[in-house]
Amino acid sequence: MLKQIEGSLGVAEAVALCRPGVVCAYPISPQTHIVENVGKFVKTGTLKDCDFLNVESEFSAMSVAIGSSAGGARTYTATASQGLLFMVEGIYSASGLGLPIVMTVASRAIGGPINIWNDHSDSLSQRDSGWLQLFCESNQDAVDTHIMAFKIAETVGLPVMVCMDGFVLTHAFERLDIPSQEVVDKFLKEYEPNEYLNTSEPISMGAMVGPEAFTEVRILQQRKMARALKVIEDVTKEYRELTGSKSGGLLDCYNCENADLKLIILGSSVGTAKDEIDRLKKEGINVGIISLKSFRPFPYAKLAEAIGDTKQVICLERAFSFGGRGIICPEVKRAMEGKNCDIKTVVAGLGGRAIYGTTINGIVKNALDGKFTEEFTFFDVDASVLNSYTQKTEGVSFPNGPICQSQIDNSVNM
Amino acid sequence: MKKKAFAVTLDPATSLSNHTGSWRTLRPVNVFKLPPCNNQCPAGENIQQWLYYAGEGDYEHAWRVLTEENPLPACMGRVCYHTCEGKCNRGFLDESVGINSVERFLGDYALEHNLGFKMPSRETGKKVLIIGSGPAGLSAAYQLRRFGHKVHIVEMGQEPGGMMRYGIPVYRLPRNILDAEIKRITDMGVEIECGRKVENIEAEKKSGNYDAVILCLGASISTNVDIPQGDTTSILNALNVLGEIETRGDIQIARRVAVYGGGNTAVDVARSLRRIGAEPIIVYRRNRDKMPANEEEMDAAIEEGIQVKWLSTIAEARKDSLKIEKMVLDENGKPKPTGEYEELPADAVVLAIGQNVDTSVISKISGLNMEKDSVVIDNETMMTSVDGIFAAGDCASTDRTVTRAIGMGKHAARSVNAYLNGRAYKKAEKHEIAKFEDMHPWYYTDAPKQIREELEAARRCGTFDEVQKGLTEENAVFEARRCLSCGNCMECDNCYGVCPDSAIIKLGAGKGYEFNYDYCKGCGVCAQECPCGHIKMVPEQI
Amino acid sequence: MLEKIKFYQTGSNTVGNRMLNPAMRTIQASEDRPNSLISGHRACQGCGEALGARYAIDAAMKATNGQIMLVNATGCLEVFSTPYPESAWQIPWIHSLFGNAASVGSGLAAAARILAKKHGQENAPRIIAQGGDGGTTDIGFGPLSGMFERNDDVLYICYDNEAYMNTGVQRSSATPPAARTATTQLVGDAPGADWGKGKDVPLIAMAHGIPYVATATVADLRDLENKVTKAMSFHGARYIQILVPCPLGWGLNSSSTVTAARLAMETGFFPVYEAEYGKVTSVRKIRQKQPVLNYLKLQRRYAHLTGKKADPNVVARLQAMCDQNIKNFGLLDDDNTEAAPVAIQAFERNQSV
Amino acid sequence: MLQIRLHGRGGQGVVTAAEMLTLAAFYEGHHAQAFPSFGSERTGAPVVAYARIDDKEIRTHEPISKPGVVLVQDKTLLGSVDVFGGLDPNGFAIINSKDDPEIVVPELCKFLPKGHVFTVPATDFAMQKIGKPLPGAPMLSALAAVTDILKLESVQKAFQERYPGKVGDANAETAALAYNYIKGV
Repeated sequence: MLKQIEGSLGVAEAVALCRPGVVCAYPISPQTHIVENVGKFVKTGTLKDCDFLNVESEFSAMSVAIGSSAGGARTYTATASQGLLFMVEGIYSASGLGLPIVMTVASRAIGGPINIWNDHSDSLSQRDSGWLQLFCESNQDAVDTHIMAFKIAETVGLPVMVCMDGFVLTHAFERLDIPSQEVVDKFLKEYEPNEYLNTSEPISMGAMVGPEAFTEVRILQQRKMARALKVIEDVTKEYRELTGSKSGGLLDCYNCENADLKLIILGSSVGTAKDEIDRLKKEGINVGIISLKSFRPFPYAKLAEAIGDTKQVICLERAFSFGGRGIICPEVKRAMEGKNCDIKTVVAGLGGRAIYGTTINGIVKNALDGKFTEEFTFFDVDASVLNSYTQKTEGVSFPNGPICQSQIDNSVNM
Repeated sequence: MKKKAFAVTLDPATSLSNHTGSWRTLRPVNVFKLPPCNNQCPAGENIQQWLYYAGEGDYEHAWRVLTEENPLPACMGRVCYHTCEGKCNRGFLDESVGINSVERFLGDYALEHNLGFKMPSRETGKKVLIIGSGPAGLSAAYQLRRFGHKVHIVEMGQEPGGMMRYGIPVYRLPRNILDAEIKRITDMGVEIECGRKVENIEAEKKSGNYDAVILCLGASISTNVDIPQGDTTSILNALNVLGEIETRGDIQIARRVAVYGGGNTAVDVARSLRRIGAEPIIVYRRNRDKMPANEEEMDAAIEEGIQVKWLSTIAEARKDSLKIEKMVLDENGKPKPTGEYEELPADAVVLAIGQNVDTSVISKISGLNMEKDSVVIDNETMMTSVDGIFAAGDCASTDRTVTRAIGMGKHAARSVNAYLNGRAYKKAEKHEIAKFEDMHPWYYTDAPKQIREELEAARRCGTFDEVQKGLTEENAVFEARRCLSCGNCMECDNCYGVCPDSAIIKLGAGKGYEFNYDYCKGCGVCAQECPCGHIKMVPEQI
Repeated sequence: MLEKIKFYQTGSNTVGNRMLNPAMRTIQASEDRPNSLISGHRACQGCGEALGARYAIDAAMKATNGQIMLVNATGCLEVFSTPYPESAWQIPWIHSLFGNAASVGSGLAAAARILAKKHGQENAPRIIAQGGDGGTTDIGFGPLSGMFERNDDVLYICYDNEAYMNTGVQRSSATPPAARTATTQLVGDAPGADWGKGKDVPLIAMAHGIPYVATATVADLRDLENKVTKAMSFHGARYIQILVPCPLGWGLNSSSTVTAARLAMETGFFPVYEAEYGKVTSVRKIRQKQPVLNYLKLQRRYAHLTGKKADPNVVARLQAMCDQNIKNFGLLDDDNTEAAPVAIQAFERNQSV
Repeated sequence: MLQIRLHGRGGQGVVTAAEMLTLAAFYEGHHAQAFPSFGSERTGAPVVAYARIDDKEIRTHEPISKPGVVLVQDKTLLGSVDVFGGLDPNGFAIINSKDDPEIVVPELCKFLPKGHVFTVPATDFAMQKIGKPLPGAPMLSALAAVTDILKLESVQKAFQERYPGKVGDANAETAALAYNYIKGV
């Protein structure tokens, strides 16, 4: 059913349609509207047989989720940024125990300095947590992905993070197509755990495993991730057939036929980029966009296929690794191992700095003009802000425009 | 449940495959110790055992255990000086267990419910002659009968019982009780022939073709001392006085009577005389501490208004007074004369300074060794120097108490039984004694000793009614339950409960416990928390 | 008749006692006790925690006839009971983290309630979350307080052995003053743990106004079982702190576990009481009062207080601490069930001024 | 695609107005998108909200830097904030004021084609009908009157659906006042 509503409400409705047994929440912007609404559904009785817990911290939120999921209830929670980091110990525990929890991460920068606006440093910091990480490019995508996420998690036996850009999506008021309860019930059966705590068949969950079996335990976790690649595609296919939606999948290609350049983008900037790509097309510039939906598991083969024989790829990254480089780019290079393809990172949109069509336009032009001479470049830099400090303190000044790694390195050597 | 996660999820109780017993360097074992009461009892009663059943209310079972060693519990519950209580470990906690009172309760219970002894399962056809039907004789007869031997007792008195009848006053041992317990023995088929004195024991043995003889003729003659006296003063001896009171219920005697001696007999005499209206005064050479008489008895006597002249000997007896010489105790506590004299008004003197064995008959037995006035016996076999002739009781002992006599009678009987089967008798080995230090008193609940009701002193003087009453069932059970079960298991479940490894198996009521050495790590908590000191940690043989 | 005669040798101080009727015996006395924590676990010899856990959980199993699910914080109990491939638990059990047992308990309770509702069962299984003093009074304290505050239907049991034993005996906020731990060594002019530090979690629990709070020790099994049984008769958040001596950490003979716990009670060192809705309702009186020195003597962690070079003032301070407890909780006199106790640390801090 | 930027102060319902605007558009079968300028604004602080209306799916999520219409709910912002920055030279501006545009924003009147700058006493209308200074509904109806992209009824319906009962009706009436005020010009 079509509705003109806020993204957060859309997600809350999607979650409610999945009939979770337990939802726990600790407030942090920009995730608040989602859990506020789920809480409301529980209170009004729209969402039946569901326990909504207001806990005292994200650490507890994740822990409650672990308990309820281990207890055999379909479990949901949401967080962002610092909250996600406060959960981390539990996040690893949840994946280690194979608990199919679904959690929204309303992606937001990590402090300090404290910053409430959107980028991907929180979600990507959990790259190695053993969770599936699915990114959404629009609120419609978010609504559908949440519904699929429960099925994927429960099929694979691993928890899933649904990452949607904070504010940009969560607070955007848009037209959304919310599937009916009947459709969702048909798609998502009542949760039947592989194993859960119950008094008729006692088990001990969470044993201590020493060197004699730890490696094997890890291999089995990696195997679940391998299975997840297939499951994500199957579930997406089933969901699309059922609802006619275009959401989900491992990745999504736009204008990729014989494009001279391909941009790999995660999240809400994909939409902005698509519009800009269309404008560029009119200028005769042919650029493709690969919207990376599944960051974990990372679809190496699918991605290589999507890139095809394109010679130039830019990863638009909204987080990076201090002292290192990009986070997405190395993965793409792995995917393209041995193929003759130029892959680079362009960092933009950190801590809420808006990514405009013009930003995309600039990146494309610079790329095609071969202006990105290095693997790692900060694109949307305001040199004046930077210089206002470095000139005073060290007499160092940066030129306007993108700043690449060597410029940073050299500025130190002076 | 579908598929469980590998390694992270485990099945319940799988740890049982991990036998932690291999960690052990010490292993717990049960030790069975000899309770101090059992060890002390001259009759060798298994006190702890019968208290155990009494505490559970199984009085018959308790009585049966008791009478394994002692056929006269109702009597003993009254006249035994219960030195066992002096050794009771509970004494260190509050007050010793009232063993004697529970014994009397059981004895009386058995009489009320006409409990009888079982007849022997088979007759051996062997015949044993017992001279004397005092406690030793009756005990021996009873035990021999249980073995299935034929027993014939010859008693010179008119009625059976020996000193229990002619030495112990009625107010301590009502005769109906005595008669009933003797009858129970005769009901087993023991013959008692009264009013005959065996003059020639060897001849009697031959003529009656007895396979063995046990001498139980006691110490029936009062010791005499020679006191200078005017012929007018009357000097009597204790046994005659007691005997007369027993048979006639009264005795012609002056009002002011000096009882000379400090033993139990002296006290019995004094208290008896008090009851027939005399004013007895005990004259004794030493002081109260040195007095051999039982303390409780002495207290009772003083309560009844009997006076005592300590540190005094009778130098001379005049018509209506005695010349008393004061004594002092030397460093060894021996009385020494001082040469100081005083007058004590008295119309009569009763000598209660000891008893002797009547050697007139036994001295005729050829080759029978005697020492002073008692028969010499082998401590192990109780046999005299003459083959086939055994001895028990006062005639063969210097410790002349009823209980001791019963114990000796028992051993003599067992020895005779062995003798009749051509074996040499050996007394059973004694276990290590249970010491209070080995126990864990914290666990025992506080419980005051139950006191037996007594006839108030005022009323006692006019009557021979029994002074001490028995315990009610309630009190008796309570008292029995005060037993600490020293050194032996009382099934408190402590070991079973406190084992951090659940390595003790409970076998069920009355069956106790077993250590599960597969899992026992040897921590020793069970041993430390056992109230009774029944568990010991011993090094593993590695 | 016999029932009427109340005194039985050891009365109710021992585990069972053959003369008590079965109803009056502890669960540990019965041949078919649940043995929730079964043999073969890898706890040290004489482990008080292994003992306390079996005591408490068996009692809860009896009270709910088997409807118990356990959440275990990281720590000795978790490590020695479930090292792959063997579990010593006979009942549903889960371990997640060091600091989150209370929250996992809340979640599990919620799930149990919802599932029971779905499957039309009248009673959902009951949840017990448990951990050591480290996991409870320190790292897990936030989640614990949250669980209390929400009054979630979870019984939290803290097995208090007064230090981080699993990691090698480091000081926790439950470590008593002057005690040796690896992080409060017996060196310098104030050996052992500092005075006036630490927190009284039972009192903090009471301050949440939750239905039931109690302390107990492995030395008074009947008291412990009664408290667990009572705790299970309430719904909502409940807390029991059980003193479980650790032979390794305290420097006890492995056989002295129960004895040490008993002395902790009988000296007033560890007050044993229970409270409902924030108010003390009953206090376990001292049976045979003992000087604190008898307690210290058993433990090498107090070696510096019992040897020749011992500082009598420190012993005196510990004795004063015990006396203060006795006063605060009315551990000796009979009229003090209305006691409004204060954390002993307050007394210590006051002292050290 | 029509892009609208709304300026106001925290507490004046600027963000709500943007949402109501898209809701109204939604009723008329348009695709629409509204979003606030994100941040932790407090009451009284300058607030910006954005709205897009189009007839095909709106994919972009960039902030609006070149609006076709600017709504100023609080004219005290005029001095402090560059509310008309990036405004399309052929765009429209509507300011909450009872004074004439020439008095309120003389320069803008020169910059934009004649008849592209409007003022409407939205707060006055709101005070009349709602009793609170909530100029959202009248501003939207004014927009409807100016651009004809929406019907008055849609604006009214949006408020009535979102705030069923008195509040919604009051807003609807206020909206009518403003609509007619503009049309009357």
